[in-house]
Amino acid sequence: MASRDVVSYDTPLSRALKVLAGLFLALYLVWTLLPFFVMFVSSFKDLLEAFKLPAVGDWAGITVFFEFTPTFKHYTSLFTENSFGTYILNSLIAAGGSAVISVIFGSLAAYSLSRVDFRGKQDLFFWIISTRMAPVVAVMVPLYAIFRSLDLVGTLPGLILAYTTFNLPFAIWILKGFFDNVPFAIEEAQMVDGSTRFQAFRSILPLVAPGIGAFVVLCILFAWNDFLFAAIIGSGGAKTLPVATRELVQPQNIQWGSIMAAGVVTTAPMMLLGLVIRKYLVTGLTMGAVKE
Amino acid sequence: MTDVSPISANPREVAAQIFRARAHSAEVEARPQSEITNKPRSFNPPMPKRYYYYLMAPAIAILAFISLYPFFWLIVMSLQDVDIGGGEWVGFKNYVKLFSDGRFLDGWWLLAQYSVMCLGLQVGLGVLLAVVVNSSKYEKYLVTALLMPMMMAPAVAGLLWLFLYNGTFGWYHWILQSAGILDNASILASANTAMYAIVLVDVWQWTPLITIIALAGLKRVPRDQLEANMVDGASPLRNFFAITMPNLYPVLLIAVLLRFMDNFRFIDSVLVLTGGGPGSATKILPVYLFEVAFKFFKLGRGAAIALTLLIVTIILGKLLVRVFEKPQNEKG
Amino acid sequence: MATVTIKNVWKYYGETPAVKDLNITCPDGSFVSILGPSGCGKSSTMRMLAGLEHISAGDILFDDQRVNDLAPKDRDVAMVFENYALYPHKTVYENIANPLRLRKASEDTIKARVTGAAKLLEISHLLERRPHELSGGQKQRVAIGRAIVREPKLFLFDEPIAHLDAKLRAHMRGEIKHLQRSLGTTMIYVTHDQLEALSMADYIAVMHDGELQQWGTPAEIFNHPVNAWVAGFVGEPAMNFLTCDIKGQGDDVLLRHSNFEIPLLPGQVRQLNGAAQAGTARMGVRPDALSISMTRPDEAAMQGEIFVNELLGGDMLVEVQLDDCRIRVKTTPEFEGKPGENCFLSVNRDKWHVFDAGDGHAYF
Amino acid sequence: MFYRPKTAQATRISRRRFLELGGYGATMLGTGSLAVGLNSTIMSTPVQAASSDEAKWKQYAGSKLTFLSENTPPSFAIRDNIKAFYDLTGIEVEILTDDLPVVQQKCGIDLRSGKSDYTLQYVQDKPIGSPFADFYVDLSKMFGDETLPQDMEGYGDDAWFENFLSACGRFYSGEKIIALPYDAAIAVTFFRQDLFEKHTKDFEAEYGYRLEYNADSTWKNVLDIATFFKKLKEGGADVPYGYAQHQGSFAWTTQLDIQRMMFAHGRWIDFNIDDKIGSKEPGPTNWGDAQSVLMLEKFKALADVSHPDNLANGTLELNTVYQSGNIAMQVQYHEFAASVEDANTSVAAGGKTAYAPCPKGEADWILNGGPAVNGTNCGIGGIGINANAPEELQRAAYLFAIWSTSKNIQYDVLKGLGGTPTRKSVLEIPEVQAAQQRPSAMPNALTFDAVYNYGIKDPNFVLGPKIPEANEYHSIIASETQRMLSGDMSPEETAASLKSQLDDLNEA
Repeated sequence: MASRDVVSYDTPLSRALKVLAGLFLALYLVWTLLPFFVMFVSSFKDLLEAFKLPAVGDWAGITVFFEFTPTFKHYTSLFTENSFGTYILNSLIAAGGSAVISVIFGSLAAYSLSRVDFRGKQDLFFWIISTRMAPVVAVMVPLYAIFRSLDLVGTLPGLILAYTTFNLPFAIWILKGFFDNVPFAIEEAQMVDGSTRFQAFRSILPLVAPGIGAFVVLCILFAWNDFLFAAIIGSGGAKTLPVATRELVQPQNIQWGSIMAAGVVTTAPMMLLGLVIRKYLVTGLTMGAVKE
Repeated sequence: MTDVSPISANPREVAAQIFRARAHSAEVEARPQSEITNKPRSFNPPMPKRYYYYLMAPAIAILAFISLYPFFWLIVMSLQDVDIGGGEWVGFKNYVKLFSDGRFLDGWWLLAQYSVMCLGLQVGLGVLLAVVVNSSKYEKYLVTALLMPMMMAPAVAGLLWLFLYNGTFGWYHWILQSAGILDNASILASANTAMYAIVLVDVWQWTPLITIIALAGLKRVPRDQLEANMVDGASPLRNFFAITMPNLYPVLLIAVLLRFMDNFRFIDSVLVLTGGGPGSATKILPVYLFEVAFKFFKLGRGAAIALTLLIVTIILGKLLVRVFEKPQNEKG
Repeated sequence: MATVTIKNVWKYYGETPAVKDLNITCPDGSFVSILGPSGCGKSSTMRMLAGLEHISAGDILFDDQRVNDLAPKDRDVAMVFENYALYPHKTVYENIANPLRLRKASEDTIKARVTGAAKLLEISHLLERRPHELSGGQKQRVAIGRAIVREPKLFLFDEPIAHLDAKLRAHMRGEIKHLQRSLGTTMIYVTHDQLEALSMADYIAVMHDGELQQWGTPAEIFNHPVNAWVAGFVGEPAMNFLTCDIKGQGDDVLLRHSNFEIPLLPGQVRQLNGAAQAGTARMGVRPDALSISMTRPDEAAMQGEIFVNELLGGDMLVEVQLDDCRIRVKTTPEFEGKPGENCFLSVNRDKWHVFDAGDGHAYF
Repeated sequence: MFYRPKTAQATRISRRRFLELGGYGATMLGTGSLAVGLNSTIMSTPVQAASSDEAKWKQYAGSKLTFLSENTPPSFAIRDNIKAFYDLTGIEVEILTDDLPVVQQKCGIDLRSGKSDYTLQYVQDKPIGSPFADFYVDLSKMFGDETLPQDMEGYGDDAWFENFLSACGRFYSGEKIIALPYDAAIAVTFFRQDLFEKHTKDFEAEYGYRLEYNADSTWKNVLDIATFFKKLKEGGADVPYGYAQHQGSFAWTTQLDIQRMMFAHGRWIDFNIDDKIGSKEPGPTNWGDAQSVLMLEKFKALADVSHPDNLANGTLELNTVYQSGNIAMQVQYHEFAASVEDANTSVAAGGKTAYAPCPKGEADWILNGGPAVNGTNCGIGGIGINANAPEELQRAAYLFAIWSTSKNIQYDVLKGLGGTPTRKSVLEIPEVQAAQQRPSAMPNALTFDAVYNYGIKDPNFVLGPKIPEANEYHSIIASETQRMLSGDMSPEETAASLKSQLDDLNEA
């Protein structure tokens, strides 16, 4: 038995460091959360209210930020004047579709890669992962040309396939690590007990199911937040939320209220999802290199 | 990384429970631990190999279609003066021209600057933050709060910061001005500061990634090493640099490589914030590539630029994979 | 070198006490072993001595200095960890040199000390290697090297040889003991292995459930355990316990079991001091204080049935079914009884013990 | 979905798309049915020259067209009115609107890959017209086609305001017309007359003339005004900056910003080509000559006294700065008047703003000879037809093109969300005449004097180089100019760098 932390003794230095650490943490939290706060509050402000700023250096004037009459009109206009309903649906279908496809095919491939050895496996594996790491713009140039000739540009299936370029390798890579951690002996034991190969495979599914579920969510997150593919491949028929938000920058007026409202609409669902799969985030975001 | 961590341990533990529940486990448990591996023993595979290949095939086919095929297209295009419909062969002209193209070389130079600045700040802040958070009672809540920026679409983050940086009504602009850091012009309005502006947004959004990676690393710093060093006579600060940091290096290296590649991959926020300007102060290579390919429609030249970008990424990727695999080799 | 005094020390983890009102004084230069099963508070005690845990209540003194609030680096102790805790990114040389470097010793001193320690531990040829290239025994020597290179006031060894294989463990026992003797530094050695404690220590502190059970020399602990728990924990194979009635019969006091009735020796009657007259008690006897034969040697002998024979090299352990309990007896390999056969046991009454049936304290 | 009328000639339905996907193994996606096709459908009922007008309008009833446009007021207004077109023709038109860079991207991709997802396209003169001119239908062949309805006013240069037809319709040859003027944004000067009046005494004391702005004001006056305001502001007075440029990230408005000043001084242009028609081989550029260096110097001087966010503000952001009262004067596209005059979004509304032509050249700054003019440029958005589309589809699209540019529709658009008439006749409507005075029901009309009586007329009107490499040209000009403004390069270096890069670009 031992305490949670390595022991520390009170010295003037450690006290000073503690104060500094608290200060740093507070400042960092302000810097990291303030944008969200501004976004949220501004989405309820009329244009001229959003333009109000105190004089430079007038720190007390910061209360101006709260001087406004809340209006919900930016949110309603997203759905009446713009078709954010459709864009949300597009985002959902594109992100969800690619996530499901990636995880289904990805888990089959990952399972096989985890259970069988063959020559060139490492190279195959590296190819898979490098697909995921390729710069989006670099991939876009030829992909666009190809999708173009297949009439996939501007369609949801096109966008789903485009998202699969980064979600599928991600799923294979990370799920392989996942299957690697399930002892093969479980399946062997099952087979010794008399089950078929497939039944044996099914027996380990409960072990990996939570992880697979989490990576579906992660794939959705990556796809949902994408902008470049959506702007180029999805342009036209498959406009997603980030693109629609960007397009609120209108020539006549930059509709900051609506942009902030759209930002809230785009970001809030992902934050909730992020909380749900919080445990798997580190693993997912580091490509499985770091586990929490 | 080398230790069996909770996530990876999870299936194992569940598996172990299943074992215990099974009566016939004697045979399995009799085997030394090292033999209970994840791989089938090479003799007598329980399923013909070809079935595994069948399972792999769809994923590999999709990947080939959306990655390999485009890659060859890219090479072909880079040797052509190309329209979308087709083009004429020009050999290596596209490549030769690149090296007299100041914007291309600047693009690399700016990309390097951008990446180094982003990473320097992210690693510094991220590790510091991880240490502070790690010793806090409220770690769980803090981490949740810190994760928020990462959940935001980079394009939306770009717009949000555009709003905050705005010289007329942006609150960050006001704060910077009031604090005397910025004189008059908005941070985006000067070629000298625009780079910092896009770096700051990247730092805002991705420092938490380094933090959670470092946090995971901190949890795995062997406690007895820290304590041994304390007994040996180290002060807490000394202990941090002598034991904690060396133990963090491998995870941090992974974090750095990942972020490096992401800086190559994602330009959403830069496109939204500056589009490469003012002048070409923030025209990092991927932004220039985007311009060449989708504004000037010089797909051939674009393909050539894309290939150079890909090659560097692949080299970085190789490095990353090597880091991934290293701990296992050195284990024990 | 120092006398270590632990005075009324308590350690709490949250609401749970891990060490309860501990009092120990380790004489200067002695080799003290803290013995107990896992969770008994022995490691917490050691960590408090090292300064790796805060002390919840009470005082720890090195000589006359109260060290409660001193950081480990200021206590001048050296510690060997169960998992060795070597620095994987440093060479063996640097590992051993670490405490000296942290104390800003000169390069010459460091070199002299490290090579000296390495020579003593016979690891001179390993100095340029890194920990992951070493075997378990070698790592362990490096860990010890790191401890002895500095001549501290106090050595703290936390189960240092628990992870070695049996043969190496036996070898290291001797080496560590020799080392301590030659350095003459006070050493506190934590272990759960009673054999280590008995074979190495000058004094043993037996702990159980956070409380000190007994303090004494190995012989005292082995021959005169203060309670049934210590008696059961110390000694291998473990002591046999039988619940008996105590019955006075004239001047004699008999220990009565369904299988036998044996009178206590006169001195023992006195030690019993009437406390447990006409009650129940637990009789304890080590397997080597019993003798077994196939024929009844005398009236007092117990009669049982051989359950199983275990040959332990030079000895044989026979497990005998005695009514509803089993008793183990140590005998020679020449013993010819077979499982299922009847046999007789007689007890060396000089070496038996009687414990209180309630709190388990020893009458003798 | 499965019913296919007999009159259907060519269909590009989602089923074919679906099969193609299937052929490539993509059917496994199982979502093929979700494909949101940008399909155009054509159905025709043949007509004769002698048929009634109604029959001619109705000949493609049941067809479906797609129009990709910039997200400007006319497109929104027409979208609101689209039922009128359906009632007239029976053709369904889907209007997609996007940011101009996105429109440009999508058009380029559609045209150059031989597709016709967007039958009708917004042909913004330089960004879209110049690079893609060859991919649009020559409309002049349809003018006078008796099997098509025709606009009563015709399509000659006389029907439109001066220069409009050339700007958006003629590329590299005087014969072909590839687009009809649909929308226009013309640069005029917006200024805060309230502030000018307030500070005129101080200004006069320092500069010796009144703080006024009119058609004869020169770029030197603008520099004086900007300097004056900046000084006041730095002295702590509660005044806005005097001026600001369009040097943000929209490359071609950045180019237009400097072009106005260049052209004002001796009608300087980048290449020795016909400015109205352009050239595929423009030859060596004029950048690097003494005039261009002087202009860059002046441009930099102006930037130095302008609003400090010069390099972050594109056209849109600049207008926000003006709306929020942070600058006293801007050269801006006239269509922004509507937002400036809206009291809900602007502090410069309600008569505080006055409109005048772009600044004139300063005689002393002309080195090359030539006149001083009110150099004015514009973006003329034409409506053009994708030549990749089948002929019948082109003809159906033509119906929409002439309808959407007709007098009545333009008037409706002007009344609705604001916009810019391109037909002269619209301006003659009494309501439009009346709207040019305050209080105005159509705020954009307040600018019409500056627009139609000065800006678009020769010799003030400048179009800028129509060259195939227009987009890269804009990008180069923008980034080099901005580098100069940031102090990275001197005007001489900038001019030289532009010269070498542009000549390299055009292989001249």
